[in-house]
Amino acid sequence: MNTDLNSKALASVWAPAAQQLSFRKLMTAFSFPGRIETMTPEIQNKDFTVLRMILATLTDGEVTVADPHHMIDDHDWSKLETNRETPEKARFIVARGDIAPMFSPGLGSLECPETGATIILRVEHLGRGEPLVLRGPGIQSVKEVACSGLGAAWLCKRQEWNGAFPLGVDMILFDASRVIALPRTTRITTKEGKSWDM
Amino acid sequence: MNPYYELPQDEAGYSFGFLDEYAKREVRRNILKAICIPGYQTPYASREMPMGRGFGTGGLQLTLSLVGWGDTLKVIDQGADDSVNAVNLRHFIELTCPGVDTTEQTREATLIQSRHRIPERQLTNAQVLVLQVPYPDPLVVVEPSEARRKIMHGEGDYSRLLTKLYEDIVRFDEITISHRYPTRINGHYVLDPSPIPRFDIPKLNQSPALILFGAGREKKIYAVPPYTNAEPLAFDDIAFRTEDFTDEQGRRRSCHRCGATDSFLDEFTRDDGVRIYQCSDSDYCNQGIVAHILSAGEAAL
Amino acid sequence: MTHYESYPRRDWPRLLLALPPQKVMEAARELTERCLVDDQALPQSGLALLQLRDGALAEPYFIGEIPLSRAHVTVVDDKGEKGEGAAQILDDRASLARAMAILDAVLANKLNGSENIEILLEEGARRLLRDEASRSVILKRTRVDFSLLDATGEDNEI
Amino acid sequence: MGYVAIKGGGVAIKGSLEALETLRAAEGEQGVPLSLSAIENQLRLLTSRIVSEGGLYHPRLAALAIKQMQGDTLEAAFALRAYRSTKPRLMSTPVQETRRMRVIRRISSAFKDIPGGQMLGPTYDYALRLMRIDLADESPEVFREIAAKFMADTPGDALPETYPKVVEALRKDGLLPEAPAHDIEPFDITREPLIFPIPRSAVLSSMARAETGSLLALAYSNMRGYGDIHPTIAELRVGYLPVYLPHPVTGEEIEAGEVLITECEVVAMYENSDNKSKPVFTLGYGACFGHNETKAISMAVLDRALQKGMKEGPTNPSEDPEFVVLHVDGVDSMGFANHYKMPHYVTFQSDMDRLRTTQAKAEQKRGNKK
Repeated sequence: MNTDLNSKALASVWAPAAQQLSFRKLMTAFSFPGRIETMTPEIQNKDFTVLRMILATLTDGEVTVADPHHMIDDHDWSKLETNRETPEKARFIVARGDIAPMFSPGLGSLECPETGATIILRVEHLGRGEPLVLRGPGIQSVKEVACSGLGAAWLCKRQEWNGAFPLGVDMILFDASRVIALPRTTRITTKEGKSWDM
Repeated sequence: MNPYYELPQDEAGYSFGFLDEYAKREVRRNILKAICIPGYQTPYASREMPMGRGFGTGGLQLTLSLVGWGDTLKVIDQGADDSVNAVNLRHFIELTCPGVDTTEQTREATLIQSRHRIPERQLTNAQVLVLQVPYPDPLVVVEPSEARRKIMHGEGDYSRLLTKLYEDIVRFDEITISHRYPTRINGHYVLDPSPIPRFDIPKLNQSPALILFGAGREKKIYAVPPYTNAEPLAFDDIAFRTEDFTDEQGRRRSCHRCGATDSFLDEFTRDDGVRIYQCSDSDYCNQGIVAHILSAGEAAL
Repeated sequence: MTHYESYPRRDWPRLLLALPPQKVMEAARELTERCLVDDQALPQSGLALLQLRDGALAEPYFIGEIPLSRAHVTVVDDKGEKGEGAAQILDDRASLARAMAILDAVLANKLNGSENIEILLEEGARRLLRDEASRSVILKRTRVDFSLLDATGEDNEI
Repeated sequence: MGYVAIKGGGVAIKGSLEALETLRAAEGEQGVPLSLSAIENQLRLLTSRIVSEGGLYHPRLAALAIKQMQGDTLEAAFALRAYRSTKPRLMSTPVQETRRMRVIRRISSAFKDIPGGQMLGPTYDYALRLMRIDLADESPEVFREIAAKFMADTPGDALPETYPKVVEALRKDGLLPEAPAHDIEPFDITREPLIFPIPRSAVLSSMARAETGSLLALAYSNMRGYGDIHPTIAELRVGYLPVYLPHPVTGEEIEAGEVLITECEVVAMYENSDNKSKPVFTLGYGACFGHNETKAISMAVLDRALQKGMKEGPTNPSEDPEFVVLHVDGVDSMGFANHYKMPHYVTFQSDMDRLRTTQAKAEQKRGNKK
């Protein structure tokens, strides 16, 4: 493999090769809920943020994005060529984990559960903080992952939204360099075995 | 066309992975949703590929959206790397994805595209298996309307499919489904596992590797995530059974080439009329022979 | 925005497309030697969905795709005059679209060199006229004359 | 050993491709390779089929596909479709109005006196299907004279390029329902998956790139009695549609080029719909790239049949959108028919296992009975 060519092709979050790599990390994260994936450390320039990488990989003019907490700047909006939408209708929602959700995302329908939203949630730190205990597809028995900066309100709401499978929302949690994914099938409890059902 | 028009020769040429980036992004979004809703057939705008619908275009679109530098790809058809269709697909991927390595060894592959078989060697959680699917919906046999099938799937209502299986038993005293055996994923959706033999169905259950299914003509993507339950539909009194490879004396037949007694076997009739059996998975068979030679060598020392 | 008097800007691409593309490319190349050309957007070649309105219920629908190339440039001529131009053509050569965008900029803004392009337009018009004439002949020679049929029905045999 | 039936695929594929190429050039010493321009012009109706079934108006690429695929229409349309997958989508055009079409043929079987008149244009309708043996040995000189001769003596003034649409006149007379132009975003079948029920725009798009013979067969089933459309052609037109796009700088409409299309509206009997409004005729619409009248008429008949099926529920296959749309695409259906040629050793092995088990059980039962 030509390493020069390789590093050049990976130099920008907008480059197809970088998005392919980033997608594979996201796919691994969704396949193994709770597994921490480091997003493209190959990209070292200032262009790189995890959020930009996720959005560049998954969104374009064919989908809609909601940004209730104003985390995407104007320049990125124009580069992404995607469509702004309210959190109620958007296919992707970008939000902060430390602010309680004040909206009801789309959960899909019985016929088309895939239209349930993907929520991309910024947390403070993955691998440090409150331990979450995960069970479900993609997890051999139990998986523990620590996370800080994720309000309990999010986990309560998530439980409510995902109450009637196949309807529900899928989540990507990200910090400064890493992600984990929580598909709607993942059941979350605390270390003490408490669920988030309230 | 304008009489002065000339086809551009220098402005032609294909990009990495053949598909344009928008097409790949759409496939990728649907792969993630398919993983999040195990067994659900996610609709997508399948693109035309330069080989026929039915020749693995669904699997190919998945592979082209997944593959990148650093991947090692294996392409098999009927278990073999050099089946005509596998050769053709591998050639196309090599042509459009420069820098991607290919292999014939299951062990070395990061990405495996297959038609009709799951490799015998257990896959690892660092591998992804892509299966080509001709008919994605197991409910087609009992309900022709897709709109109604989607509701049945959503409600997890498979009573008519079970009735169909039961009628089979009454008529033939045996479930007659030979391959594409309807399988329930994570306790909800029943999927068509593509035309793999029943022999391969147990490999879906709690598989360490992600398994993706692509139906190009029917424009569907679905998945069995790693470590997920996959149960073939069956009844308490009539169990699900895999293909029977025992001979008249009740012994498990073996591969005439490598001697394996735990693999799915192809049946051949020799010129002299004698029926012989051989592993359908060519890499498994070759590895078996290599192991024999090695152990024979050790014994001789 | 000043328009060339004899042919409106909306007809320029049609007139230029009636010419052998080498002529358009050559004219653009000559201009590029004297002018500064800056791409406002990268010249692109791809496809466009063609949207029509159906004749029964007046609903829009897509009949299929067409090849499309487009370019958008700014040109500064050797006298320092500046102008913007663009082209979108039903063709798969982005290079041709770019050449036509340069001609568009020069003509629309009467930059230095626009006279030569006017000559090209004239030539394009002549060629176009020939094509149109052949279609007109088809119509004229195949028109069914019902009034004639009514008056002298028997004479209207082949 | 020699029992590995599937070994050696790569070598065979290479040989097969070379055999194909050899047959393409089998004329030998007298052979002259076909020029793309000859295919595009002399086989213009074949080229027309490919641009419409391929879903891409690119007659030169269509000609290349015809040459490469040795005249197989399904394969050629297929090549054009695959080519599309590699090209980025730059835009969807604003709505183009077909009354701006520069016609070369325009007829109506509903009225003889349509505004602007009827022009037969180029048609085989009244050509006798007798073999013209003189074409077997055509001299190039005479061949090149044909067009010039036709153009030579044309009396009188030029006729207008564009003509009003016949249905618009019928509407003015109150014979057709009003159809106010509504600009709902049409369905894009190349991107959005078809989930039934689908909007009419998806049905029209699917039929516009359908295989001609498949459309004809389904439309014919309706005409023969599995349906009751009984159409009359209000207007059939063939011509060049100018495509207008907004100029990126000024925004004004600019012609980007033109596209040859065939368009047809059929009038069908009125419906005894609700009692409130007055009864009017109903319409079916068909259109496709290129010059292909059989396809446009078939599509118009099916459109009318499907409108009925969507409203009242289908009573015949030609009225069922799912049945029609999913079975008229040439590329889909030929791909699937051909895939049966691929190896199915594993599944067949599995089939044999089931049959043998069932046979054994049946035998056992018979034995028990005895």
